[in-house]
Amino acid sequence: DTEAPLNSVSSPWQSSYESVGRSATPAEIASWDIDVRPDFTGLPAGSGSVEDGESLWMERCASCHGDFADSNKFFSPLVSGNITEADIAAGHVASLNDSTRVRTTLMKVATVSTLWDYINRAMPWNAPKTLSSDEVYSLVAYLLSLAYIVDYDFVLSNENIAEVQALLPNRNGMTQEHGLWKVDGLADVNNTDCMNNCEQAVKVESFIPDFARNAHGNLQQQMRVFDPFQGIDTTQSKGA
Amino acid sequence: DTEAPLNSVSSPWQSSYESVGRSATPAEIASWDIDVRPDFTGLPAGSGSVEDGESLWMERCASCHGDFADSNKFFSPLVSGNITEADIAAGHVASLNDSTRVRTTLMKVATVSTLWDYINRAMPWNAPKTLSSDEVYSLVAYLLSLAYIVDYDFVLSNENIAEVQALLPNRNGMTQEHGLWKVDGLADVNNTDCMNNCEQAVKVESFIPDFARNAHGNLQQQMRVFDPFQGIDTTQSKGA
Amino acid sequence: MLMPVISQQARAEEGDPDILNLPPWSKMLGKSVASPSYGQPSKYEANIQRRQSPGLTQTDQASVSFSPLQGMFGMITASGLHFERHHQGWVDVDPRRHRLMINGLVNSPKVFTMEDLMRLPSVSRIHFIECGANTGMEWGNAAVPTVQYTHGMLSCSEFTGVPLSLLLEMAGYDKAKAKYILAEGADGSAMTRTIDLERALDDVIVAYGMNGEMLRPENGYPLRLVVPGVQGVSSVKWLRRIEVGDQPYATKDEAIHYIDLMPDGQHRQYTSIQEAKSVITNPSGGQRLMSQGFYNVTGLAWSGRGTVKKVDVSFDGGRNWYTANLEGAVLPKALTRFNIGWVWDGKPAILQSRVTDSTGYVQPMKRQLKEVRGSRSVYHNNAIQSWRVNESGEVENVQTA
Amino acid sequence: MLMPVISQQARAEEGDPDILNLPPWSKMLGKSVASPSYGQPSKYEANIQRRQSPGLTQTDQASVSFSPLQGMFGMITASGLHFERHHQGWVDVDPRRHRLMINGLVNSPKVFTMEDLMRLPSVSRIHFIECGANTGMEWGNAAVPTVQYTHGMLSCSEFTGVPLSLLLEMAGYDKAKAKYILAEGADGSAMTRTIDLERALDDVIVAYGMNGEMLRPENGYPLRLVVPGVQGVSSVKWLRRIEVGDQPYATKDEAIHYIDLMPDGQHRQYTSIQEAKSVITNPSGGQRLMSQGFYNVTGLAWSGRGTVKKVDVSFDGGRNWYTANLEGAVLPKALTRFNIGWVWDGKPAILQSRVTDSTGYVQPMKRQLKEVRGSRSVYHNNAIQSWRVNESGEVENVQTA
Ligand code: HEC
Ligand code: HEC
Ligand SMILES: [Ca+2]
Ligand SMILES: [Ca+2]
Ligand SMILES: [Ca+2]
Ligand SMILES: [Ca+2]
Ligand SMILES: [Ca+2]
Ligand SMILES: [Ca+2]
Ligand SMILES: [Co+2]
Ligand SMILES: [Co+2]
Repeated sequence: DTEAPLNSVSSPWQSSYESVGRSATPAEIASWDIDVRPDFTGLPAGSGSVEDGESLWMERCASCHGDFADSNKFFSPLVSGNITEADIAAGHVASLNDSTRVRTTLMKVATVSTLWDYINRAMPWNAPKTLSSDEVYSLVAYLLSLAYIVDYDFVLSNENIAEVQALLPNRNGMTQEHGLWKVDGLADVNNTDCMNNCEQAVKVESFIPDFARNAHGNLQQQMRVFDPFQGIDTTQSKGA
Repeated sequence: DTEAPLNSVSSPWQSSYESVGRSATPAEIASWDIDVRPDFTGLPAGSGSVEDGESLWMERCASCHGDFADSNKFFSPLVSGNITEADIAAGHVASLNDSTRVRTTLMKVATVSTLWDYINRAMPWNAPKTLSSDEVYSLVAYLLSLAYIVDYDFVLSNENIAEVQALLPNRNGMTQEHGLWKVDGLADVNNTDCMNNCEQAVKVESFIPDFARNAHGNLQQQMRVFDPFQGIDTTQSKGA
Repeated sequence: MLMPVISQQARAEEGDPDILNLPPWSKMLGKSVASPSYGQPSKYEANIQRRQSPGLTQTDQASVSFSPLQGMFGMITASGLHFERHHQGWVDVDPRRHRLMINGLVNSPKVFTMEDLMRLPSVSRIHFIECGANTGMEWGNAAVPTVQYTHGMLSCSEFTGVPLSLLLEMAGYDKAKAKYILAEGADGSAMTRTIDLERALDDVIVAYGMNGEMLRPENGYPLRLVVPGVQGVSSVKWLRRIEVGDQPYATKDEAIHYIDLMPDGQHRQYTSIQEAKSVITNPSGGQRLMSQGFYNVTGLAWSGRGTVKKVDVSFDGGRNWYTANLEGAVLPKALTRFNIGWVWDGKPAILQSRVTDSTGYVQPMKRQLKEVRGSRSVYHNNAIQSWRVNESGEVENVQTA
Repeated sequence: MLMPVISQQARAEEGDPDILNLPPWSKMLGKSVASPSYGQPSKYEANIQRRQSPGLTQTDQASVSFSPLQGMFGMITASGLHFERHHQGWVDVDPRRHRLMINGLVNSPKVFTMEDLMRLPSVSRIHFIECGANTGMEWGNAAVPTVQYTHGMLSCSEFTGVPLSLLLEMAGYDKAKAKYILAEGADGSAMTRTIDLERALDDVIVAYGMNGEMLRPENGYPLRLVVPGVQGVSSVKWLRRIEVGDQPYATKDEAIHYIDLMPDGQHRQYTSIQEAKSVITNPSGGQRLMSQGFYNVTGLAWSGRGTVKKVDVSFDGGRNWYTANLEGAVLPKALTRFNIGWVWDGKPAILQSRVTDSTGYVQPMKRQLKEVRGSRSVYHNNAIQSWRVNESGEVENVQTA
């Protein structure tokens, strides 16, 4: 859209850069090409049981995510019981509509590949990329079992993972019908640039709660020491 | 020329800034308005002898500039004997044309106010703005005497400084006839943007001398550690 | 009671002691050049730094540090104040060991060293980076006290690097099949994001330079993607790999996060563009106007779809609007600084800014945004920000109905 | 012998060990956000810093530190790498005690605190600052080894501040009599320079902001003048006073220095404009091309009289020229980054760049400059720079006949 990244130039050497860099070897690609797509492209063959997943989880994951993946000490809960059989049938988690409920990973995720891919690339958080493929299968299986998507005796593998995808509670929960992906997509919210007498009654409906006044520390120490707008000493109460 | 510093805007408050800041008091202006112009506007009344200047010089200036202001330990010499009586008569220092001679302050300066103003505002270097007006008069007088512009028994004052100006050896040595002051001034050097077969014989006439290769330190340590253009190890001799 | 401003204190009869008595720095020899050889801000600027929002994240490595917009100027972000968002901490990559791989639907998969990349044709352009979650804490209510926390996941830098289009051409991407690319980082999180091929071929930069020097470690040293106009997470840091594909990848940060919960319970996925947005940075929450009279009201505006066309400012909560000055060069997908004069009469006031971009899009009011998207989104809150000035001159973060 | 490039070393049969064995940063948890809270460059960038030129000056406080142009990108100078030129050292001014006075031919002499100045309408613009003595060591012969020392008294920043014209209006300058202003610093040297009133009313900024934060102490914190297009010494640092007058002031740094000795023995005084100039920053002196093949040749161009219109590059010492790309926004009195592709065939080559500005002025060859101005000037050397690449790939600073 904006400006062409390269201008037209007069140098005869301009496009002679093909020799820079080199071909990647198959072993190199194998070492780095770890992504797993929703259609399971990239998924290595292998398998892992819920049972193995459980013991691995206790060893390598539970300290941060809790024994049942329901802790929010390090991160919001991965699983927490807000998923119903009706959700699994519909492919849409109804409790996402309930603003009083915490939204867990398993409530939101629409593609099981996402879990496999992410655990494989990034977990455990303090030692990423140390799990074998089979270990990743077993951990995904364990998480699925905690959310009652599979039974305790389930063994997840590259062969049956597509069947599990078909059970994922929020598998129909995503839409890509919006104008925010493509540069020329259509905006969904509109305003006008009215200049005069635009709002009839201006009413403040939300203030920062008093307890939050000093919750980010003394704001006076977060502003320049000289300034037409000096920082408020929030260790003092309002208007003091 | 370029862009107006302020756009036209629609705010009714745009130019209501007159109240910002405040008037300076006479005492404040007196404290800071220290500049002395070539026409001696700004020069305080007072006087100082060469003799007083000499002892003050020894005390406060000689350590850096040398007893006769001819040292270049801290700075190029202020005075060094390249000024002739003919120069004083002509108002133009001929030896400035001699590229083998060092160009001293007193050879170049065209306005005696410049010396007064500068010593008053900035010297001694490590304790600026500690001299009285009379002390500045005496120091200027001493420098003038070192360059044989005034005699040893001279007393410089606001009353006779204009006469000294008329003796300044390089008083006619400046020209303002050039295009580099005004934005729309005319350039004095021209080139063309010839694109092909422009130079017939390309000859290198000046290389960095070999002794200067490592004179700025090892250049390898002044370039990025990874780069298509790596730094040369100049502790090694050329081409090694 | 209003605290007196310094210029009033200084109005002694004879004059200001700081003028009448020369300050020490006017009477001394100062410090040497190149000390320090890499310069630092004045010690009097120590309050202006990046900060976390307590309680926002449970860890310090999967967290955010916000830029102190209330203390910044112009459109360029000093690199030392560039906001941070990491998912698994920032890493100190050895540039001599760093590689970029291009694989997938390409004729010839490629590997580049940093030297290789720096040999290639490069571009330099100024762009903003805004986290998709910027202002996310404010979807429901006014929640955080200053513009640092409401809008500080925002920065703008001059980036230098190789156009991604060039690298894709060199690898010979499959012009018939290719539809998407995946960008992947070399840090622990191996951050991955899907990018539309059309966008990848447009103005995306594989960048190593930022504001005249190499990227800072927290910002992806020695290599990051810069995807102009799009939520910051796509501008993958410590970039190690680009894969060309024919389907989106639905990785964790585009399938579990950076999705927008709509009122009907569906999540919008692949919401990417940072739509036009603006905010007044001075005065702003946590500041106090020290006296009545004239002030320069200043702020930032930007649009992920193009350039800023106009910024209007209101002082009465959106009833009446005045068009502000736009400073300097107004560049595509870059921050634009605006300024407008205002006289505070000591009465309560509500300050707002509203940008119109080159597509004609006008920054929405919060209620307009909520009407369409509800209130449980986290990302893409580009609503008009309100700052309320009360009688004592204190400025507070508020939301109007 | 050419040293092998890293990418060739890495061509093992199976692959590069740095790809086959994951680096530590891919397998660990990284560091926290806001540590440090004010960011710093990578430890691998330690070679890129400001340096003095040994022997150029007798003291460290009346001296210069040069910007490492050979390691920089784009047009913005990272503030930590901004060149320095002090005459009496840099000082750490307490901004709460700093004042600006306007006096002389004005209706109402004025005093402003920093708070006052920051209340006023402000502008933000990107401009270069070049010392009048930049490249001065090269008037006679090739003298210094790298572009840091030949051209490093040069920087470009986004400045924010009050238009000087506004302050002059507020003080009510005498429209009939006023012809010049004097700008004065608050440091020991109380640096003073005369500026033409016409220019002072044009685009001069009384600046406090630089690249998004306050000025750095070495660059005049908290206040400096920015006189775009003019030798840097006019952009008085630690600015404390502006006097309006009807005659030039002939202060030390415009009557004893910053004057140009012409062949006839006269000195040109008040030579102020930095005329159009350009330099290739990579490759440049002290670097070595590690192998034959394609390179991005890059550099900077600027003009004190307006904008860069075109930059031509020669690889054969000025016989044939090719027009380079100009990057990003091309702004008035700002640096402009140029790039051009080149294939080195292993033979000796002489690289040059030549800028044409918006007035049609073409950067001169050294001999053209000398024909008019002789060889004993110090200031305003804007001649075409030559870098010679020899068979071993070493690049040297040379001057052609
Ligand atoms: C040392 C703490 C720690 C350990 C151990 C750990 N995790 Fe995590 N985990 C985290 C944090 C923190 C995040 C969030 C990272 C982010 O913000 O991107 C996370 C995120 C996740 C997520 C993504 C959740 C979402 O909604 O984005 C999954 C799935 C996960 N962890 C699974 C595991 C598994 C499986 C293990 C063991 C193999 C494990 N974790 C070990 C701390 C930990
Ligand atoms: C501690 C060292 C030191 C002392 C003491 C000192 N000077 Fe200087 N002087 C310098 C330096 C260094 C410069 C150059 C400053 C610059 O580069 O702007 C200088 C510059 C000058 C100049 C300007 C010369 C020119 O050509 O620009 C004059 C005149 C001068 N000094 C006079 C004096 C007098 C009179 C005194 C005593 C009252 C004095 N100096 C004491 C170090 C000193
Ligand atoms: Ca893949
Ligand atoms: Ca005066
Ligand atoms: Ca996240
Ligand atoms: Ca403008
Ligand atoms: Ca000097
Ligand atoms: Ca361009
Ligand atoms: Co983010
Ligand atoms: Co200078």
